[in-house]
Amino acid sequence: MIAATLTLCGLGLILAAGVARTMPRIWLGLTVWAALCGLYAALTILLTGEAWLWRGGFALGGEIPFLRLDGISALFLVLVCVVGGLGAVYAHEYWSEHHHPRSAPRGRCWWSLLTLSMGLVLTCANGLHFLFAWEAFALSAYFLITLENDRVEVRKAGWLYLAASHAGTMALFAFFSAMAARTGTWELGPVHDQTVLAPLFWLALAGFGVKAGMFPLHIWLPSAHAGAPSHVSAMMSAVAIKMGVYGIVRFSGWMPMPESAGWAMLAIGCLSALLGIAFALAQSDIKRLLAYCSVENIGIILIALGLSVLAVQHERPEWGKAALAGVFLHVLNHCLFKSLLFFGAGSVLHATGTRDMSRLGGLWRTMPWTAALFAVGAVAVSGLPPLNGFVGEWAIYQGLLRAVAQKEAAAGALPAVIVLAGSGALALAAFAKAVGIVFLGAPRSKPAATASECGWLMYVPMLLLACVIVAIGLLPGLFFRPIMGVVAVWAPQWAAVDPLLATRTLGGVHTIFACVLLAGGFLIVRRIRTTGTRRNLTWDCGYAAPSAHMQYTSGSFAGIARGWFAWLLRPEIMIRRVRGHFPDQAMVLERIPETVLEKIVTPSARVAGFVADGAGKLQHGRLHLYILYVFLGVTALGFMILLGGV
Amino acid sequence: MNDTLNLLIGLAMGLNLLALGTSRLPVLIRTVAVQGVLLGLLPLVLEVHALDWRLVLITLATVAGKGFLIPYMLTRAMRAANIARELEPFIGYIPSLLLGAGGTIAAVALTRYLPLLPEHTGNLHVPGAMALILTGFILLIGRTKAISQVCGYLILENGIYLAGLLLISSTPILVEFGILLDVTVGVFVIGIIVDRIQRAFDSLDTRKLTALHE
Amino acid sequence: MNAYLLIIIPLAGAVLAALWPHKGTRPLLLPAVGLTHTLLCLLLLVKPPVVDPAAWLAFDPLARAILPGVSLLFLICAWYAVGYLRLKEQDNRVFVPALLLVLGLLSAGHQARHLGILWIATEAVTLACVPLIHFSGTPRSFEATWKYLLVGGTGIALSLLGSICLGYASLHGGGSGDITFTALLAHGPDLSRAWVLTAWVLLLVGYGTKMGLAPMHTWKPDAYGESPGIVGALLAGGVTSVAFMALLRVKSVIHAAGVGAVADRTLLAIGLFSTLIAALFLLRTRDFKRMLAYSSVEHMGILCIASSLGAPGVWAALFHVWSNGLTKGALFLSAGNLQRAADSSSIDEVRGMSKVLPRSSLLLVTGMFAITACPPFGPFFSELLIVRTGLAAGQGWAMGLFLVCLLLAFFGLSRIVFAVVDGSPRRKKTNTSPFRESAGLILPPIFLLAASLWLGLFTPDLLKSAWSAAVLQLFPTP
Amino acid sequence: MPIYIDIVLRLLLWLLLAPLLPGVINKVKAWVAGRQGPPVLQLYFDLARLWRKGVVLSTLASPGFIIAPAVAWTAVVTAALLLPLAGTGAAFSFDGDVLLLVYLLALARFCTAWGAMETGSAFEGMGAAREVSFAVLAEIGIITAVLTLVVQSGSIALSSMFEPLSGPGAALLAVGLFIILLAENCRVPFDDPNTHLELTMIHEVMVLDHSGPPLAMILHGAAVKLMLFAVFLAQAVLPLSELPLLISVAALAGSVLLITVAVGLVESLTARLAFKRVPLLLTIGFLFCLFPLILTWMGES
Repeated sequence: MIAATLTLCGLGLILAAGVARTMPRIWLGLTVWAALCGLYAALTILLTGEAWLWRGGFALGGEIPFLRLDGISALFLVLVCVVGGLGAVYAHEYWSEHHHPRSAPRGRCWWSLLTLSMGLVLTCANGLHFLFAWEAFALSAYFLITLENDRVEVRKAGWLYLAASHAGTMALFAFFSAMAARTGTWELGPVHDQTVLAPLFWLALAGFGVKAGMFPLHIWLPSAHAGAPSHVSAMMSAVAIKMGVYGIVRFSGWMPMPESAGWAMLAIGCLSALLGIAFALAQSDIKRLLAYCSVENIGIILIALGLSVLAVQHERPEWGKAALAGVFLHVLNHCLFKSLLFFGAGSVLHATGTRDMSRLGGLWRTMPWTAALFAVGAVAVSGLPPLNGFVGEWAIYQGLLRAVAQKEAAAGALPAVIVLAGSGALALAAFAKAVGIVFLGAPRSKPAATASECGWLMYVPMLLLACVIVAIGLLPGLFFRPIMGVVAVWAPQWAAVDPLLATRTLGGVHTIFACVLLAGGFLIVRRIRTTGTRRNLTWDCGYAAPSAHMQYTSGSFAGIARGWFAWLLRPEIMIRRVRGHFPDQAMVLERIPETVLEKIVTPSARVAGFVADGAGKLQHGRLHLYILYVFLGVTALGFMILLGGV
Repeated sequence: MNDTLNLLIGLAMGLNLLALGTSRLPVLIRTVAVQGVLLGLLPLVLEVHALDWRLVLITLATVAGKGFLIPYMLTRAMRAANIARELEPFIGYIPSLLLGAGGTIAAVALTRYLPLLPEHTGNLHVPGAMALILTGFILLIGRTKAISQVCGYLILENGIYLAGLLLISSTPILVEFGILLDVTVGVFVIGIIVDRIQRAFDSLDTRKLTALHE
Repeated sequence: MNAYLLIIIPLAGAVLAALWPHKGTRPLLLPAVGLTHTLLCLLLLVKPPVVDPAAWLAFDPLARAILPGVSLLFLICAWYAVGYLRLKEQDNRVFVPALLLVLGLLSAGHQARHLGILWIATEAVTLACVPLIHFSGTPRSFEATWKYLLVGGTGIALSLLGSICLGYASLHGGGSGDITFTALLAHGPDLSRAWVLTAWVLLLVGYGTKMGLAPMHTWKPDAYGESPGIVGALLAGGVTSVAFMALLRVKSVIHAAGVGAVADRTLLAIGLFSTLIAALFLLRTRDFKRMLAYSSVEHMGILCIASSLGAPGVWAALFHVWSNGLTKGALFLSAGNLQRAADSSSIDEVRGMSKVLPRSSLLLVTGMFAITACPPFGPFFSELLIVRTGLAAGQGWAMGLFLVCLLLAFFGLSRIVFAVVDGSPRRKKTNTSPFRESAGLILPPIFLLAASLWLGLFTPDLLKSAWSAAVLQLFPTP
Repeated sequence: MPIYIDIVLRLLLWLLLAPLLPGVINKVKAWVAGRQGPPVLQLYFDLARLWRKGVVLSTLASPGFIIAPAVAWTAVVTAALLLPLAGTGAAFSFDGDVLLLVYLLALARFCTAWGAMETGSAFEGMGAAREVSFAVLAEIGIITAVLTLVVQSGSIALSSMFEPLSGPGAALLAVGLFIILLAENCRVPFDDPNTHLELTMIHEVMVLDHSGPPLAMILHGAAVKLMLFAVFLAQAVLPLSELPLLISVAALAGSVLLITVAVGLVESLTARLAFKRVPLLLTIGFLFCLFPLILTWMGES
């Protein structure tokens, strides 16, 4: 049954890729159909809890194909299918033939391939084929990011992504070949007994970490996610970086861990969470803000995963399981609200043509659907009850707090809790800013004033996502059961222990809260009906003529917190002050550089460039020196042999 | 121990110094030619007790090729380009000489590490070959006129030929001929290209040939 | 006998081509001869002949492991050449015979089992390539040829000296001076170590010059950059493979002489050095044909690294010879198309080719990904196998450096290729006639890429067995 | 006693008692200033009047402008219900409910900020920015206090978490929490509830444009929040859970009253802090919560 649905899914995607260029409608149908098939298969696995294995009868690249779909991969497959399907629907209007005659066909084709390759990454249980799928995934993502490759910044972002991703792939080359060299087979599976493999985990962490966008390795992420078309950004941010997480989760579950792995992941997680959200808060480009927020969420996931690894070392299922459940739930949650948010940002971009928040504002009037749905996403991503974001973080917090309560892994857990709290509050600030600046208040520019709501093809996907978000928030118990199944796949030795997460009570409280909310809302609205309302200018302490330019901008909103992180963000601000009695226009331009990239990576790349220049000088075109090189070659080798001692 | 042999090789090595020292291309070419003839005669001296037709053949071929054919071509090219002197070489004449001398000494010193067969012990084969090869390299590296470089290449070949004489008794004639043929053709081709370059750039100064670089 | 046929047929073809009266139809001889040659090769590949150990020229396992690939490459290049020469107004009375000559001498070089013959063939190939390189007849091409000739000549001279030293070493063990590899292998242990090592250094440098190992690679970018695409493909895929084959044969003797460890160390060193240098050059160069040359240097380095890893490494190296040859061929041919359409090969002048020549650009991009070890093309498998072998052999650091070099090379290659392909095309000069992507210029590279793909995904057992046999010939006692 | 009656009773308790606290504070301030001051029940009258009044909406405001206060109010009240009252325990209690409490308060903050951004007024945007930024430090402080309690009690449910620390730890924690209380409830020295017009306002400036019932909800919610913090502080430092039920409740009430008076005193004796200093004081509060955490950790293990 599973085999059948998965085959259907694969075939559907391949066909879709085939017809993508010419028949958009059929492509849409096929992609959605494939997504549904994949979703069905994944959900079956998640609910029944048993894995699906398949071995091919033929060799591909000298290896027998071996597919495995177990709880973990099924969970991630859910993400792929959800965003793969909804994104296709969204793109059908957002990146339509009419607006992008050149790139739309390509886009559809690569979309199907990307979805397919990610599905393969999740199912391949043979190192060689895993690398196939991994590269296919990386490349199709590249071509999606560079759909608008006539724009220079898009090309730059794309190349940066490609370079970073290839660096990661090289680490994976080393990782998988070392595994194969040590274990003698390309096939992947639990290898806990071979402790000699433990150091290899660092390679995996580096290789997958680049894709996951964990902090020092995230340099490619903001520009790529911001530059790509929004449905692609959604796919990248909600699903693609999760492939990196998948890799880390997968192999941390299968391999013997180095002693310090857990601590390292905790540390990296804290770093990513705090600094990621700090960057996000400072951005004034809404899509860059969302991109950096992904770095933060990856950090949260890593914190929890690191704690679970520690739990394995301490043999403490009661907090390990809580944290691990948090990992998987947060993976799912982040996928949901981040794709929702990127879709929302996309329709804003679609309607106003700008991503710069300080040119937006007051969009709720013209785009009520987008505004409301984006708000839901914002509340969820800030981890506020009663939505799914809180449920996930709640589980992670529980893992941490229990560790603290048992006075274990303190060095990791205590700072992690504080970092989580801080980043949570910063996330709230960031998204209060995003919603407030973009959708509330008065329009700051003409396009913002004259924007128009996106069509149903664009907001229905958002609506569906929002529904799931609310559902997880109100009925966490329902979703925790399968999640626990996934946890059991990662740590079978813990299957017996019940972490006693009070999810049902939490769900109950959430529901009561929601009911009271509805009641209260209803009450006050009726009350106001009776008392009556008057509309008037914003009072604004009596200022007579408030104008849109007097509003707080994204820069000023983030000012305080940005000041705290100035050591890292290094904002570049250009001010033209007001002068004279009848001053001409004043202005403030500010730019938040990607510090790691511009202050660390680029300079070191420049150094490499110098070295390359030096090397290039050797190719000066003067023949007699070329012959000298030959002579030197002889002497050098001769010395090598003489010194080699024979 | 074979005195005539060593005498000839010694002469060849002396010619090296002349080749390194001179700035006049005709002299250089003639030096190379003489050196070629000297080395060409070696087989006769070497295998004097077992003189047979194949040795004569090789000798004739070598002498003809190295002594007359190639020098003639080079002279023609030189005339066509009407240059007679190697001006501002990359490595000056005195340094070249010193290098050459030092190289020769080093060569003699180094050969002690290479075990020789009884029949070659005491002969100047290996040191001579090394010295010639070094000289060839010095000319190739140190001169800027195409013709001088070709001469350097020829001296290099001479050195290899000298080394090859170690095997003359054991390697089959066919191989010898093949090798000879290749070398000759190779130099022919070089000659042709020199000619073409002379036409394309109407000069034989290789410093002009630096259009291709990074 | 067949072994000789492989050599004679092309040579006869060359003579015929030289005498052929009509310019327009002369190129057709290329695919004709190439096809016969390839068929013969395949026949021998399927039914390996019994080899007389004393033979000087024979289709022995080693030749069987590589020659068919070279022949295939030649066939496809010949196919491309027909379409290519049709567009050219220059006379091809020299070009076509020279190509066939190269094929014949390549076959000779691959099959040579005698030190002297091997040298003669290699030198002859070098000379036969000269007219190919200055085919376009521009001053730049003459400069390239001059450098190719002198650097290559010096290298080849050194390899002759090396051969002599090896021969002399064989005389020590009471050898009769028989310098067929069989004989040398036979009394390997008696060879005089000092002479053997001297020989190894000289041969490594000499044949390394032909392969284009750094620092003897200097002729490569000039020659590849100035010569037509086909010639580049043949040099990179065929001529280098002869030199590599020579190194392998010699190396087996060195192993037999008991100093294999030293040889491996030097090979690994020079291989890593070449890969590193090539990667650095790739970061800098601004010309997409010179880029291919440096990429070729890099892959020669990879071959050396691989063959320094013992028997399994050599197996991987043979695999890589095939995958690299085919993929590089595709790159050269598509790059040739772009170059002729834009009549320049510098990324300062060539932009947005995806809008001018969509197919060739697509091929170039695909080929770029293929050559930088992106699955599922051939190089991915061979290089992954090399890394795995290296790690299994405990060369962790070397492999790390190797991967870093691959990464740098990828940066360089992708930078240049995307600069050429993306963006908006420059105004073309009016006088040049618009260049059409005819099937004859597009299908051959597609075919090569397909071959590389097929080689990677479904490596035929026939080839695997051929490579294993070759490894067995090189290392009789594993 | 069935659960829903329990819930209703607690709800009434919180809703009815909360508005007393601001009254008390004002009274204290009046006494210290030697004035007679408004009656203690003043807030009740205000709320009643506001509830009857009509609403003036900014032309820019969306329906969210009215919904947000409702959400905020609900969040605060729900949070209050999670908090145990001395011996009587809490309405609902489960592992990790403390996090729900903290995040419900965060939700309330989000809504207030939302309401502020609705009006497009420079003042209110400023207030929102400051509120959400300073809340970062406050929230870190709160979570640290919670960690201290967790370490102390070994439990992560509010109902069993309040096992006060001994001597110095308790004192430090008390100071820390008190500072955070002042900050979170926008009292002097962080903020001045008496004026709305100064550029240094944080919380009060966010509600400039609210009127009528929504404003009533905001004021009442603020009162509940104040009481919530007071109760939390009291239970965190005083060993109430050991005492018998009635006494403990009485003690709790007494201590809450005491805290309120203390707030009043601080308010009348100190001036408002220079705006730049606010983060500094908050950090000090955080440190005051951090030391007891370290103390307990060292002491216990």
